[in-house]
Amino acid sequence: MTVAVTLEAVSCVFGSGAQTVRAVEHVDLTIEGGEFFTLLGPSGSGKTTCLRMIGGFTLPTSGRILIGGQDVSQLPPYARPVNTVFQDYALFPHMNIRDNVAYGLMVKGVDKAQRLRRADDMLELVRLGGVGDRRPAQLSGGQRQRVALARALINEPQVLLLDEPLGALDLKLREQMQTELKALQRKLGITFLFITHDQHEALSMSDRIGVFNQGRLEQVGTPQAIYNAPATRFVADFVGAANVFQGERARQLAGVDSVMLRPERIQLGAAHSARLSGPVLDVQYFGAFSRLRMDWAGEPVVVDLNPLQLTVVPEAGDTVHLHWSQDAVHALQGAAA
Amino acid sequence: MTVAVTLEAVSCVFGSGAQTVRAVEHVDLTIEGGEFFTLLGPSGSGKTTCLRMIGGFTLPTSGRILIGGQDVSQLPPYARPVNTVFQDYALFPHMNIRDNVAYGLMVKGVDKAQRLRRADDMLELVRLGGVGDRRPAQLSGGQRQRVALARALINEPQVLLLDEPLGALDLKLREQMQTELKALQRKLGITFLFITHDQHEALSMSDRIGVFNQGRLEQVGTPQAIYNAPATRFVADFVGAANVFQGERARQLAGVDSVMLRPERIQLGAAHSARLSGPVLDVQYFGAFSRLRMDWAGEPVVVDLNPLQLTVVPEAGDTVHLHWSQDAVHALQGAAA
Amino acid sequence: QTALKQIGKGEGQVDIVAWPGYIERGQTDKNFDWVTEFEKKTGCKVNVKTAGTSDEMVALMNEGGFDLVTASGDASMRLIAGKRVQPINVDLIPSYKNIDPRLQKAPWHYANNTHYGVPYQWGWNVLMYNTTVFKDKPPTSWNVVFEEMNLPDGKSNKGRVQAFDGPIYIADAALYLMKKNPALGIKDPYELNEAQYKAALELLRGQRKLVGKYWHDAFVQIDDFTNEGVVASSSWQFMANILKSKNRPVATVVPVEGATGWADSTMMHAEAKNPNCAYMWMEHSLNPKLQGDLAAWFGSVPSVPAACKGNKLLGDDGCARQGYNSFERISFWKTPTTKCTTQNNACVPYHKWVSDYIAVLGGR
Amino acid sequence: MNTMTLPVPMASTGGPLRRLSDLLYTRRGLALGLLLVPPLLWFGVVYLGSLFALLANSFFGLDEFSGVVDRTQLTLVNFRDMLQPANVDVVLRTVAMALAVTVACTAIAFPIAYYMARYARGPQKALLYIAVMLPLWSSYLVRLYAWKLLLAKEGAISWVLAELHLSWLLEALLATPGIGGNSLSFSRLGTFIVFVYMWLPFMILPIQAAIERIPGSLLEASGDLGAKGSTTFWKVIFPLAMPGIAAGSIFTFSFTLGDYIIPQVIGDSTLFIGQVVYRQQGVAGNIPFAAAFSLVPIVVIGVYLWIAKKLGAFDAL
Amino acid sequence: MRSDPNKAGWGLKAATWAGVLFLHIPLALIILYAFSAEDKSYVFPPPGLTTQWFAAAWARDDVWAAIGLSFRVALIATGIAMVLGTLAAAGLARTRFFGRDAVSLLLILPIALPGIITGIALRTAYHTMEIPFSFWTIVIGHATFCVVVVYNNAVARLRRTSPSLIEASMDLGADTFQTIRHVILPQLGSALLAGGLLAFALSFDEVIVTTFTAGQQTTLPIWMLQELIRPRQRPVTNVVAVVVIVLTFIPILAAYYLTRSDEQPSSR
Ligand SMILES: Nc1ncnc2c1ncn2[C@@H]1O[C@H](COP(=O)(O)OP(=O)(O)OP(=O)(O)O)[C@@H](O)[C@H]1O
Ligand SMILES: Nc1ncnc2c1ncn2[C@@H]1O[C@H](COP(=O)(O)OP(=O)(O)OP(=O)(O)O)[C@@H](O)[C@H]1O
Ligand SMILES: [Mg+2]
Ligand SMILES: [Mg+2]
Repeated sequence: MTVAVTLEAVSCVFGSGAQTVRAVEHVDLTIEGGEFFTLLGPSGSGKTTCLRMIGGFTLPTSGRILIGGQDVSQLPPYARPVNTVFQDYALFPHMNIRDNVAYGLMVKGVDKAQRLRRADDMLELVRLGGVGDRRPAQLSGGQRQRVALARALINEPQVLLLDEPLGALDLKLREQMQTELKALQRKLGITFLFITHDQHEALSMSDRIGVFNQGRLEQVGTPQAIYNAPATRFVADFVGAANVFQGERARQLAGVDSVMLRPERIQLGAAHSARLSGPVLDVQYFGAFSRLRMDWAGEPVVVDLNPLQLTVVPEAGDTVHLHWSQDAVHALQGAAA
Repeated sequence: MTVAVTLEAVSCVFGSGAQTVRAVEHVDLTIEGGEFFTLLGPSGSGKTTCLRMIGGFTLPTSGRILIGGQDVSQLPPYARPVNTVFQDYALFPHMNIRDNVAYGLMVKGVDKAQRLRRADDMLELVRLGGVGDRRPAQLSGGQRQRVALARALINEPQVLLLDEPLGALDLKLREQMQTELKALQRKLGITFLFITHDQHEALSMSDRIGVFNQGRLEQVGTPQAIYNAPATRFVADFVGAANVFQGERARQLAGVDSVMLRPERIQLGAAHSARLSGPVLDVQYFGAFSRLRMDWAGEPVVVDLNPLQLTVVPEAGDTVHLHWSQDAVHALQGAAA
Repeated sequence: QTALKQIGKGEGQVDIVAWPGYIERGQTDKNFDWVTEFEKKTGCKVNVKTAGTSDEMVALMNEGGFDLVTASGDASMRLIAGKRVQPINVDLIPSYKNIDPRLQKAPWHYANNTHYGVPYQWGWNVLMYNTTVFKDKPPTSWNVVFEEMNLPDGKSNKGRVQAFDGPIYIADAALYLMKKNPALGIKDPYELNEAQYKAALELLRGQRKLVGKYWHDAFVQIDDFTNEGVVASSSWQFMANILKSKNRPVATVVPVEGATGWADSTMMHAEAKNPNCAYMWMEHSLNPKLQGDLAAWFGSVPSVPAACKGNKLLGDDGCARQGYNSFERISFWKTPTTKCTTQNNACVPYHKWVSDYIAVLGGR
Repeated sequence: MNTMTLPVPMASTGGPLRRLSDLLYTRRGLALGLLLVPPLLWFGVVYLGSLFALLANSFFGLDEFSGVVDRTQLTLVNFRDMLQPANVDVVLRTVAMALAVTVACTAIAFPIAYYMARYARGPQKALLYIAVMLPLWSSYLVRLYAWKLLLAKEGAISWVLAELHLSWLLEALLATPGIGGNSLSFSRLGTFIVFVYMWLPFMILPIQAAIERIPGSLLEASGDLGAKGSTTFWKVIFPLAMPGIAAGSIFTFSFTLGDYIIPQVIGDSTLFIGQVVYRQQGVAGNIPFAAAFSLVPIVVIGVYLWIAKKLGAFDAL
Repeated sequence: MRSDPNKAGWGLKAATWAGVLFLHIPLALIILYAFSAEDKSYVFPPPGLTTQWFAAAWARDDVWAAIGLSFRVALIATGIAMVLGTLAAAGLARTRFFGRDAVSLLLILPIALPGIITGIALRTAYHTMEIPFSFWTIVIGHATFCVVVVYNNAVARLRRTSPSLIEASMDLGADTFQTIRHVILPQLGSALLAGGLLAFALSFDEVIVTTFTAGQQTTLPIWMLQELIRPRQRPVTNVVAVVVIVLTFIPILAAYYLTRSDEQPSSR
């Protein structure tokens, strides 16, 4: 497989003096061709800045950016073989949908008949045939999102950059678009670099995930690796629900300084051979599962109960006995707070 | 228990002629005192309009609204014993946080020292002691949300109306605020009328849920009832993932016209005694579970696989055998498309 | 309407429409103040509204709200015909007898055997020229502004001459034609029949090609002579006086064709609210000190001959310099009407002058 | 808005003010009416009334000798006079000037507005803002006379050009028929320059506001899709700034159409609409003709506003 | 090739600063000639420099009278414009009703139609109604074209103010009037102030409409006009202009900072 994007020790610093913001710090990253790569991280962690440097909208303070092996660090956006789907879609309000999609071809000088035909094809691809004559303001959020996609894809970029493209959508619509987006990526085989702060989205769509925290890449890996074997406490906490224990308790459970245990890996069972027992603090219903919190001598332990396992869900105050297989316990690096 | 809010055949129509929008149609609803009641529904289904009629910002076209037994249908907002947390928080940008919170007392004429003291108490309650002197613009999203809450609660409303109060927050912050909000409601015992389009949020927080669709209430019930025994196909689909089968297949499964089967109630098992068998279409990883789609003679069946049950997740093309207990199959009303 | 029979007590104020600079209260130069003393003496406060053209004065008087106006000849007859002004009882103005006899019953304020105004000042529209350009050959004819020619400095006059930006200037053209083309039979530059009028317009259209910009207000013309290389133009003595005081090389001459001129009268509005103060002002306006000072200030000629002597500001030769002795050579402004004695009542009326002059300026 | 009227609500407790508030709240049509009545009275009665009085006057005649308006009979003579070639010239000349000034103002204002909106930050932005506003606050007349001095034959501009040995340039320009003249201040070019100068700030500010409203992501999207700066400018920025341009052009166009002072001081003495109207009414006292003539700019502006509205100018004013 | 997309090109910078220069050369000249020793005509370069005109201007009552009148007119016209403009903005900002466009067009008309037309129309109306010229005839003219400035500022602010602020206020128990006092006016405050400043400036420097509605009164611009047509101490007009420039510096700056938040780019 070829390498699509390489970041070499890339940093980006905004402002100076007291107002210096180190938005991205010394990031090394390689994205393979054809990969669906997701940058996941909380608000303000530097995801957008990273993406903007690849797109060429922000220049890195130091480091190199390579696309398809070519150093593009100092190229303007229009000279880079990447395209972007913006978070607010950035559709041109004064053009109709077809012209929006055909924009990239127009600036390349493709003749009118041909570019409009290709724009219509592209709209078909994103299942929006027939809206070509409307204006962006006349479309719903999900439709706009797809127009933005079509507009970016018509240029046949080596890499497609997507900055929280689903952030503005309803949950239900969002789930639907996730599926569509993933299917489209498979079909076209283009490298997608996707940004989100929603771990479900990241886990379900990506080939690999890079977790950002405070301008740094904390971990890069497959969804399984990130979820089951988080490198740090931050990753463990951020990607899904987690019981993280440190110090004495961790040593008691696994003989290390810091461990993580996913709530769905814990089962309720008989009192004998239980790894932990204690009273229930509260139970929350989530439909597909119920989340129980047990009191372990002052620290809560979260357990997700699958409806298949239990017909009667315990209530607050009941004593429960927790079981898990030893491989469910994962040791975390360091004792990072 | 007393009745907090009653809607009697309430409708709301906007515009006229060709542009008529029937935002809310003939809604009957009773909300008990002290309840956490959620209105759940897709975008544009009439949730906000319904809430605005209770708050007094929109007058119903027909029907009556009672709060604490008193007909308030024609009262202006300032004369109703309810308060609202707005989706965009609507904090007054020209006042500091303390004055924002004390606003309701100020217009009532409570003297300055007293109202500022009570505002500070209220800020303590939402864990924001110490930010009273700041301006709204200097707070983060989650903090603003809590200020809006404090400001609405200081008036000691009979009912608190919340219009997607968590919509603007990050997923992680949002989960945290859900817990806080629920705890606060328990502590104060005030009736909460909450709007969301996120079924997880609705299921985990509410005492009862009313599901809106196209201006009508499709179903009212506890989270368990809504999730496990949805009345209509719309509710089944909207609240969580669902396999809905109709016609021949439904009759085959349960002898009725339309059935629903939740994906997490299905298990993989041996070929003998399997209820259904078929090849795997694809598998999506979600961390806490994997979602498998099996091909049942042209129609997909979604199965959520708990990591406890399986160590090896099947791959696309593998044949799988589905098992479920008969009580997992739920008959739906009618054959609504 | 009949004239006032006697002057009563002053009303406390008087509203006057006047040419700019006609009524000074020492605000710009302490030496030139003929209002303060009057106000002190009579208790009538003087309010002045200035008007830039005769037409504007007529318009202001038609609208009303004023007591007096210093109307030029082209405005005065219109005011009388429009019944905007009332007869004046000259017996109530003791100084009237001191007025230059040539003016006492001048046709621009005396009609139907009735006085409608009190002469104030008069002046001429001289030819002002640049003495460094003309050197020892001062122009003697208006042809330097009407015909394309080389001036004594060897360069064409094109773009270096100016004409007045007002329809009344058609009369200047007629005056020039009266001499240049006697065959036209022009007797009075303000009374032109269709053919004569056409000839005047034709001349003006030719002049349009020579004139870069027409002069409209006095100080812009002063600038134009200073900065814009304008070397000859019809002008008022006023501008010449100022330019000379700044040591600019200009001089004035009344060409062989004669000149047009203006003679202003103070007239009283038909519905004047302050008639007593108005009469007091008219009497005051004739005192030699005021007349002399004003002549010095404005470059005009007093209507009271006594003012020509012994006025410090004007100097003893002031009156002569400003045209006192050329009264006969001046064709005073009056309003052109269809009724005219010299052309059998077939003259082109003023409103045609207005629109045609606009056309001339527009190059048509 | 929900403007239906409902039975008077059950009174909430409180004083008369509160009851009035209740009434206003439940009857929003009433509240709207109360808000709009004063401005509508002012504009409907004072302003429109005046315009109608003007219109009515255009049908009166004038006694030519005394200059008194004859209100006893109606006539169309003013409209006939308006069609005289000289007057048609004036209209065409003025409209051409207004268009030229508008185009020039747009061309000069755009870079300034663009720079202010997209690049200037902090104190530099404030400085530019003041720089644009300051001329508006200094007397229009004094600035006009300052221009006379700048443009004069022996004025500052020719002085500078002479020092730079570029006088030939100016002479070539002034020799151009139609715009040239004896000196800049005696030429239509001079009038044009001063018009452009005077109205420039009125063009800069709305364009700047319009450009500031363009989301940055649109420009980035354009670049991302392969457009170079100039393409982005013509395909994205310019069309989206159009409402601002249209709004600014309402000022430049209308001010040029009506001004009578600038062409009086600077120019070649050919008249513009404003001057003709001014002279006919203020100088000649021919109010009926002035009224009729002032319908010309009203019609021209009406057409112009109609076009501008299509371009969305009113939202950007 | 390092081309930082966040830096302006030199061509743009040059065009910008050239434009600014164009706007300011005449102002420089005005300042220069406030010190000119020549009092009756302007020559370039000025023959000498003096500060006597500042004293001369100070001593002239007519300057003070004109400034006083202009100030009072501008103050009252701005006041009226602020009331009418705010009412109109409140009525039109968020409503849709038949004739709404006509109303907003009507508000824009006095500034969109040349001033001379407003002036003549008002003068004709005064004349027809036999209203004599007075302080108020000027004020009416000025207020008419000032309304739109206030209206534009107010309506822009109202459109950018979340309507839920008003609802929140009522929800918390404030009636219509309390909401106006505690929420709407504070929100509008700076926009109104900025609009008012602009209206004041417009009125203070208005000459065309005033010419037709002033009768015998002399506002500052009319005084300037008279003074420029028949000057004795020509630089005095420059002195007055310079003083006005200096005095207005602060309000402009204030207006800028007050409305700045409205100008921030907003994403749609
Ligand atoms: N142009 C800029 N100038 C100054 N600071 C900036 C700029 N752009 C971003 N930052 C800062 O850099 C940090 C990283 O911002 P960035 O937008 O990359 O975060 P993000 O991970 O995309 O967050 P979000 O999920 O909220 O979009 C933030 O602290 C932000 O405030
Ligand atoms: N003021 C209004 N005028 C006209 N139509 C309106 C108005 N307010 C709401 N509607 C329409 O009424 C319908 C219901 O809107 P409502 O805001 O109640 O939906 P919602 O369930 O809150 O949706 P969302 O989740 O997007 O907030 C929508 O079709 C909407 O367009
Ligand atoms: Mg981001
Ligand atoms: Mg809603």
